[in-house]
Amino acid sequence: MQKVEAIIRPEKLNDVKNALAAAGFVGLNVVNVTGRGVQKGVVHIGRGGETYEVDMLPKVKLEVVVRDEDAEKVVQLIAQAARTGHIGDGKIFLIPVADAMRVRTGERGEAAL
Amino acid sequence: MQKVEAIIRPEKLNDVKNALAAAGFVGLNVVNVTGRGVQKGVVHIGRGGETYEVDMLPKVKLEVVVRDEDAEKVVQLIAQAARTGHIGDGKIFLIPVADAMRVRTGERGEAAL
Amino acid sequence: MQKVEAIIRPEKLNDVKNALAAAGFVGLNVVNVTGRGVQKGVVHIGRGGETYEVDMLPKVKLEVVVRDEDAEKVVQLIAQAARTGHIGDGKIFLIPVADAMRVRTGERGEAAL
Amino acid sequence: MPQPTIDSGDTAWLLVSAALVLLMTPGLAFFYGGLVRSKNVLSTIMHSFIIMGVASLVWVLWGYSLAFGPDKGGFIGDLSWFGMRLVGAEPNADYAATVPHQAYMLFQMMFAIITPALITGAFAERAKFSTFLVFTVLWMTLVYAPVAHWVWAKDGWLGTLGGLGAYDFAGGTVVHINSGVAALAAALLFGRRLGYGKEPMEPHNIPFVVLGAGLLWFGWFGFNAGSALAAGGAASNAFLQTNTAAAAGAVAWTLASWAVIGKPSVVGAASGAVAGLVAITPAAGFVGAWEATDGYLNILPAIVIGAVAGVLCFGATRLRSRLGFDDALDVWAVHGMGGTWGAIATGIFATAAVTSLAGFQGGVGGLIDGRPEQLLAQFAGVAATWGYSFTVTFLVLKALDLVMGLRVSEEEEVVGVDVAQHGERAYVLEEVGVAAAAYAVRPAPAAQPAPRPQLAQGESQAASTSP
Amino acid sequence: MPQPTIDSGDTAWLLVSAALVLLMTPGLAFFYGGLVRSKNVLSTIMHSFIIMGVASLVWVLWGYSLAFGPDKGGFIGDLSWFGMRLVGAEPNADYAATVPHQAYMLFQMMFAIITPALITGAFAERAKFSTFLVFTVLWMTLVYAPVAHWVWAKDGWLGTLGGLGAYDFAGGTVVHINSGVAALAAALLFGRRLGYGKEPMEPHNIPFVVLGAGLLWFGWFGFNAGSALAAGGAASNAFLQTNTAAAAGAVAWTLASWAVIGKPSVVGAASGAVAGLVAITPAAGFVGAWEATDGYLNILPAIVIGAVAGVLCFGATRLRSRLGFDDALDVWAVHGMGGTWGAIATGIFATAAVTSLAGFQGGVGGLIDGRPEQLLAQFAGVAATWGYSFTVTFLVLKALDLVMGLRVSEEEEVVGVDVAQHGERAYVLEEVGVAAAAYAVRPAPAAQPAPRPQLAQGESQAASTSP
Amino acid sequence: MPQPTIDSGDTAWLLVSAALVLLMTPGLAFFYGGLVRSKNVLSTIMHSFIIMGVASLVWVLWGYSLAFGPDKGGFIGDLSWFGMRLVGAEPNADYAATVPHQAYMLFQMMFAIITPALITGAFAERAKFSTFLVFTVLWMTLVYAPVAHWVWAKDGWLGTLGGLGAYDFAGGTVVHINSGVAALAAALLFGRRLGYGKEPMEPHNIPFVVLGAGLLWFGWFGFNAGSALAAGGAASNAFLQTNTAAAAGAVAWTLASWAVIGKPSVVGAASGAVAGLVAITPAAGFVGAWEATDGYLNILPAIVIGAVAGVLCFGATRLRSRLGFDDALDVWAVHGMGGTWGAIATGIFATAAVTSLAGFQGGVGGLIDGRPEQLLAQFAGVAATWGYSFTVTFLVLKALDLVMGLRVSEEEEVVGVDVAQHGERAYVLEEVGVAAAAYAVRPAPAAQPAPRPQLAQGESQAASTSP
Ligand SMILES: Nc1ncnc2c1ncn2[C@@H]1O[C@H](COP(=O)(O)OP(=O)(O)O)[C@@H](O)[C@H]1O
Ligand SMILES: Nc1ncnc2c1ncn2[C@@H]1O[C@H](COP(=O)(O)OP(=O)(O)O)[C@@H](O)[C@H]1O
Ligand SMILES: Nc1ncnc2c1ncn2[C@@H]1O[C@H](COP(=O)(O)OP(=O)(O)O)[C@@H](O)[C@H]1O
Repeated sequence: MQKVEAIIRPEKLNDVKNALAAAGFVGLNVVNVTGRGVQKGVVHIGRGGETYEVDMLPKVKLEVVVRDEDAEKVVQLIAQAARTGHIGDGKIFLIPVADAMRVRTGERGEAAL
Repeated sequence: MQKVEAIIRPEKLNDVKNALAAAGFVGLNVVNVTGRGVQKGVVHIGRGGETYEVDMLPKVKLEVVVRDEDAEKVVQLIAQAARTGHIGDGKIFLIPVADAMRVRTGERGEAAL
Repeated sequence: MQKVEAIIRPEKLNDVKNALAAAGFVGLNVVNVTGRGVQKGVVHIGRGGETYEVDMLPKVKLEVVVRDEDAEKVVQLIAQAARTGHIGDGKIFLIPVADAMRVRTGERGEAAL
Repeated sequence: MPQPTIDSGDTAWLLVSAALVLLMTPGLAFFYGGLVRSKNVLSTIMHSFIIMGVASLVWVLWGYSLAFGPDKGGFIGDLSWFGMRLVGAEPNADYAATVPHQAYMLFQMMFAIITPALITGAFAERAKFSTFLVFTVLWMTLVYAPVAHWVWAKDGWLGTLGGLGAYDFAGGTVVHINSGVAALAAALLFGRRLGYGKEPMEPHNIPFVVLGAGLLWFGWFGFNAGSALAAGGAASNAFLQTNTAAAAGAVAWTLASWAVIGKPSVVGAASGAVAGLVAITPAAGFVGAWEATDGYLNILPAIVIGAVAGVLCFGATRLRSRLGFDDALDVWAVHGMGGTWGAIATGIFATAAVTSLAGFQGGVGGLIDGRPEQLLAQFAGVAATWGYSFTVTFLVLKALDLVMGLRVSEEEEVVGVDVAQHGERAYVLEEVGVAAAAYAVRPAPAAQPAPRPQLAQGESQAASTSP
Repeated sequence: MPQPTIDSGDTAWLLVSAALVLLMTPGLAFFYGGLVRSKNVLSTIMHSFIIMGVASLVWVLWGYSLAFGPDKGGFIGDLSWFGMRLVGAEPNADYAATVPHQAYMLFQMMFAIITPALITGAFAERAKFSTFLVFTVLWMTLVYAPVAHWVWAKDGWLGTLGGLGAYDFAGGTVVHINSGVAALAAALLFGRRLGYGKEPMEPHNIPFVVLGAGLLWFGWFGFNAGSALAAGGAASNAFLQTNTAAAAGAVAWTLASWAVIGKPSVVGAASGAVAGLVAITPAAGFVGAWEATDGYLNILPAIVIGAVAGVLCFGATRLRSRLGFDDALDVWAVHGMGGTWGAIATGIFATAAVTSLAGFQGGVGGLIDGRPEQLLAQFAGVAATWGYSFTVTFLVLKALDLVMGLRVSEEEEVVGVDVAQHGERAYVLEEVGVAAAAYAVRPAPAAQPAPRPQLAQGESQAASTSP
Repeated sequence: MPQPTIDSGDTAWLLVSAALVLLMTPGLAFFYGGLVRSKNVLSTIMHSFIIMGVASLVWVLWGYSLAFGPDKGGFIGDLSWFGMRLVGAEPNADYAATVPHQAYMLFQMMFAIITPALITGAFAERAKFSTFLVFTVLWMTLVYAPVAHWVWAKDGWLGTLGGLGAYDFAGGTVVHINSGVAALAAALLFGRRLGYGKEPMEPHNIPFVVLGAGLLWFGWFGFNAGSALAAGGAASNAFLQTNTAAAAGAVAWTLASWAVIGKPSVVGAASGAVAGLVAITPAAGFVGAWEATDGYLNILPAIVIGAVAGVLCFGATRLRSRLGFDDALDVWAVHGMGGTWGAIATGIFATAAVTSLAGFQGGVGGLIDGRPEQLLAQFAGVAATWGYSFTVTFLVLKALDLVMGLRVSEEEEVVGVDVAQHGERAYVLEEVGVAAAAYAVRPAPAAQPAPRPQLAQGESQAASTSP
């Protein structure tokens, strides 16, 4: 099994979720992260004129654990739905998973996904 | 070493934490995630009657890095404490960890856990 | 490739970020976590005198995916910048990464970092 | 008309009422601010807050003079009171014989502030700040001042001081229909928010909505009971009608949402209170006695006006949602429709007994007093305001669209208007999520005083800073 | 008794006071709302807000008539003032000779609103909304109206207008003991919240608690000084006693928490102010001069009443925590016990000089004036209210438990009452956590104006929407 | 001087004004609380809130007597009014002939509360709570009481009741310069916050800032128009000047921030309103007519005073940022500099016509009335207050630093003052982040009532608790 970790733009989350669901990949987790990359941040301004320059931007990290043979398909689905072509589109990482369990039933391995 | 990643119901977090501590596993991390699975979400209602249907629900992700030989024990402890038998109980994943370091002392490997 | 996961004190985040950037490691993600370890928590006090004892403390988890040959260097950079020598300094874990993709361009592997 | 001398009680009451109405605008800022998404809350609050500045200045410079100054053909005042000329400490017996003219002008100012602020709900979450400022100045001058003149000024063509005799005690026409219909025009011209109907646009802070509704309810006593311009029976009666209609509106919308969508809505209760307050505004000084002054149903008109408003505005909100135009905070549904219902209800329920108490026109009632013709005057007021406000607002906004542009860029809308237009974000709250579930609670310790709790035993969270 | 003519200053003061007391209920909504967990804040706020609707309607229909209408045996009024019949613009000299009868009725209405709202703190975070609504209507009718009648109505058996002569200037018995004891009954019948004593039930928004306390303190000037029913010396004195007791209560609870639990608590300061205000409520118009009117200790009674209340209610909160019944927001400890102390303190500290200023009974003092018998009247008031309120509240809730059920389901309680009962959630705040630590700050730039900051250099966050 | 008899309208107005000014302190708590980081919000709010307790007690015990009691050499009062001795229901004709002496004392009390609360902005986020409490008591006694005496007391050496004749209608010198200069001394002695200039210290809750500004604006009507001490022409005029300057200040700071830093700031609008209010405070009862009472420019002085204050205080804030001393919430820049400008502007724009309306000194104007010598009196007031307040505040704090220490430990500062000093944290909000993006929205359903929405279909989120 592989864990597909995708760091994407928050505003693309809905598109990606829908694309995955349409292809049968329902189970997933999302978590808010703050990321730094090539992309530059937003500037906030204080009362006395101080500027607060964010060098990190809000991103969303999606985690989907899939069978090895589905990994590439999921990567492609996410990349297509998340791409804008501009800096800041994010990254996808593949991380090996040794085992899984469905808590409700105790099923193990790919049956747990 | 293995990282045990358990996605569980937020209201079960305390039970799981206590079960782990009782068995000697004190160190762990928790992060809020939002998950999608078989389970259906909550409906909120807008002023004009729009409904906001959450298709994702709040979950908690627990991360414990343990020695290989403890991994199965930790999985079982978590599963027992987190199980309700209803849809939405969550998943546990095992992810290989190559090395570890305790920042305070610089210790490496299993000594760092 | 390796994912360096470092759990550190929130107040050390800026130092770590700067140290990494100075050494050329710009890309990274940060997420808020709550951790339990040896360190003891803060006590809050209720109106009727109840005490709320936090047994977990806010930490920050930094994730940087790097080439295998850079992993050790990044671990050392983080450890140096994050260390205070007191309990609660945190842990660093190394997790193997099978592949990566830059969403914007579709580049794969180390080219995507 | 009584000899104009200042009464300290009446002056105290009118100044307090002016302060109360001023507070309604920050109240509105929170009512509206809570309803938008968190990335646009500052911009929404700023709309109301900066109007307290802009509208105050417009009013003391030319607004009051245009609205209440010497009449030009029943349509508008002239500029002879520009910059507070001739607006001094002596009473102006045309308007309020027992308080300084300035006090009357101040009380009116607060209405001129909140009316454009109400409109801003229509274009929340997408308006360009510069265009909004220009719009506010133009709208006050071209729409608010004339309509206020028609209804309330001496010799205005529509009102009771020498006009058609349409009843508007405290601004059902001038404030609520006027702003509600302007909001309709604005919603059409601004167009829908990006993602409208697809993405959730859930209120981001409902406690703020209730805070705003609470401040509005409180301030509305100044709005309506202050409009009696004296502290006596008429003010007490207006106060009673106001509170009762607010109560009925809150309960009615809550029950309606319960019946229709299955749950009693908190936002609905707050909205219903506002709807009831809107509807009673034109009526507060004219209604009160259903049959006779000793009747068991004396309080029924206020209950009916409020309850119908609650249900009607709830329905109008749903209608707006189905029609699909994006009046973001339902200004039309609540103020436009609620105000219209109130104007008509005033024609139905006004009674001579109460009307004469208010000192207006020496006691003429409405339909239930056997004077259906009062309804005609009310319809005239409604129609004139709908027509004029919609047309002029539409033209002003159309022109501004061409000259300056109405909306922020799509990019700015996605990022949020707060950061994009104001360079600020509303909240910087530390992450406290899971921590709440990470506690162990202990009951209060028994007899002996607890040891002074320390940050931690043995070791502290922040050790890093004290080496 | 003076000839009943309307005084504009007194009327202005009473109408303002009524508005101030109305504002206390949203204030209470925030005081209570901040103390609960975030998943139940809307439900808690809604309890107070919808009572503004429900209690207003009950009051204008039958509540005021039952409480203040023509007496039936000293116990309750009849229904001859139903629906505001005979409640008009003329003063009712029995109650307030210089203001319209409606103004007096409105002022009383606001007390009838906040009293049931106070009780809701007992069953916060677990009450079924429908049952709560029915309870409110029944409680106002069966408990509030009679007790108000006993104490304040002409010929009520307990009060100073032809009764035993128990002093309750502004509602220590009628409002605070009454609601505090009802809360005790409710806490016992509702039972503990799920997880009580095991999970943390930490206040979710302490700034809201302080906002509520601030609005309560502000509104309480209307509550107590308004109860003088005229703008003069009695009102000024009541205002002074009120502010002083609030101050002493806030300081005392803060110091007590510092001494006992090691830190000066902010929630404690807010709670202490409320405790002081509760305790001074029955006394505000009767106390003031310790020895002689020129004494250096004139202000001491108010300080003592407030400070003792702060310490006593802090102790009662701890006692409640140890007894283990779940009066969730400590209504009994603060209002029940604070009100009881206030009633007794009134019997101790009342002086003839101040009492006659208030126009009550022509000047009879308490213990320090050599009249220990006044304490007996006070005890009678306390005992009657404790007994009646506890018994009837208990029976009403017991019946409702059988008929409708008091609590939400366990499942709903876990999810939170906001989503479960109202289909809404309080906050939708964007994640902003780590971002705060991710900033680089720069001091204000020097001479030349900064370039207009852009969203980003070269590239923007939201590029995806503008292809 | 008129025969001292109580006027109910004036009394109503003064009591309401006192209540309004009291509300300014919770308003300030939110204005300040929103500007700090979330880990210090409770401590910041607590500073203001507990001062409502502490300062009230100081005032009724010895503060009022020192400030307004029988004069000692023009510098301070004696203790003959200690504990409210001789402060009763009769008017004190020296100060206010138509209201009870207690009402005047209460109104003054509210000024004595907010002044030390203003100072707390200087040492926000790092002050030790115990030291702050002692400082407040000492500062009120050693600084506030004397300065108030100089300016406002009968025979004070600086004011208009037998002194130099410096004009300070409502506290520009006594409240604003006094607190602003004390804040400067405090900022220097407390030193910078840890991380100042390196870490971001962004406001954590800007809606709270605007809420605070709204309450301040509202309350300021009591502050300034209440200072007329009667409900008539002078109060109405002061109300008008106050509102106009607030408006001009809000607009001016907003435009200045737009011009200089590229975006119209919301915090700027709120700060600008406060700056305008500060500056008009000494002038509100003296300015109004530029040339003649029927002039088109009657309102210009208030606009100029407010607008200059907005720009000036914005500049002073930037100057403070560049000078690098850490007056955390810019008390010096806004209150010190705004108050100084207001004092001078009063000397410029005062006119005999308005001044005599206020009943002060029978009508003497300032520079534009051809009396440049009034400017000298104003400069004397400014210089005396700057010098005295800075010196004594500095000495008091220096002494406290030696005896108790001014600041929390570094460790406590990193953790946050809320947890460290009060054992409480402000917010426990559940994680709701991503959820907002995880929704599917549906328009309102059509004709048939929707089925009662359930928590979930088939299965529920919280099944675990109901096995
Ligand atoms: N080496 C890395 N390890 C982990 N996350 C990274 C890394 N590099 C970038 N990221 C994440 O990807 C996001 C987008 O990266 P960025 O370089 O701005 O855009 P692009 O992918 O278009 O080159 C960053 O905000 C960060 O969250
Ligand atoms: N393939 C997956 N990858 C990652 N997380 C998953 C996956 N499938 C489910 N989850 C997580 O597990 C949670 C529970 O899953 P669900 O299917 O609802 O229940 P059950 O485990 O009882 O079948 C989801 O909310 C989600 O957070
Ligand atoms: N076995 C573990 N797995 C995952 N995270 C851990 C583990 N042990 C500790 N941590 C994380 O590291 C943090 C610091 O650990 P702690 O034991 O307090 O300090 P130290 O590293 O100085 O021994 C914890 O708060 C927790 O977030």
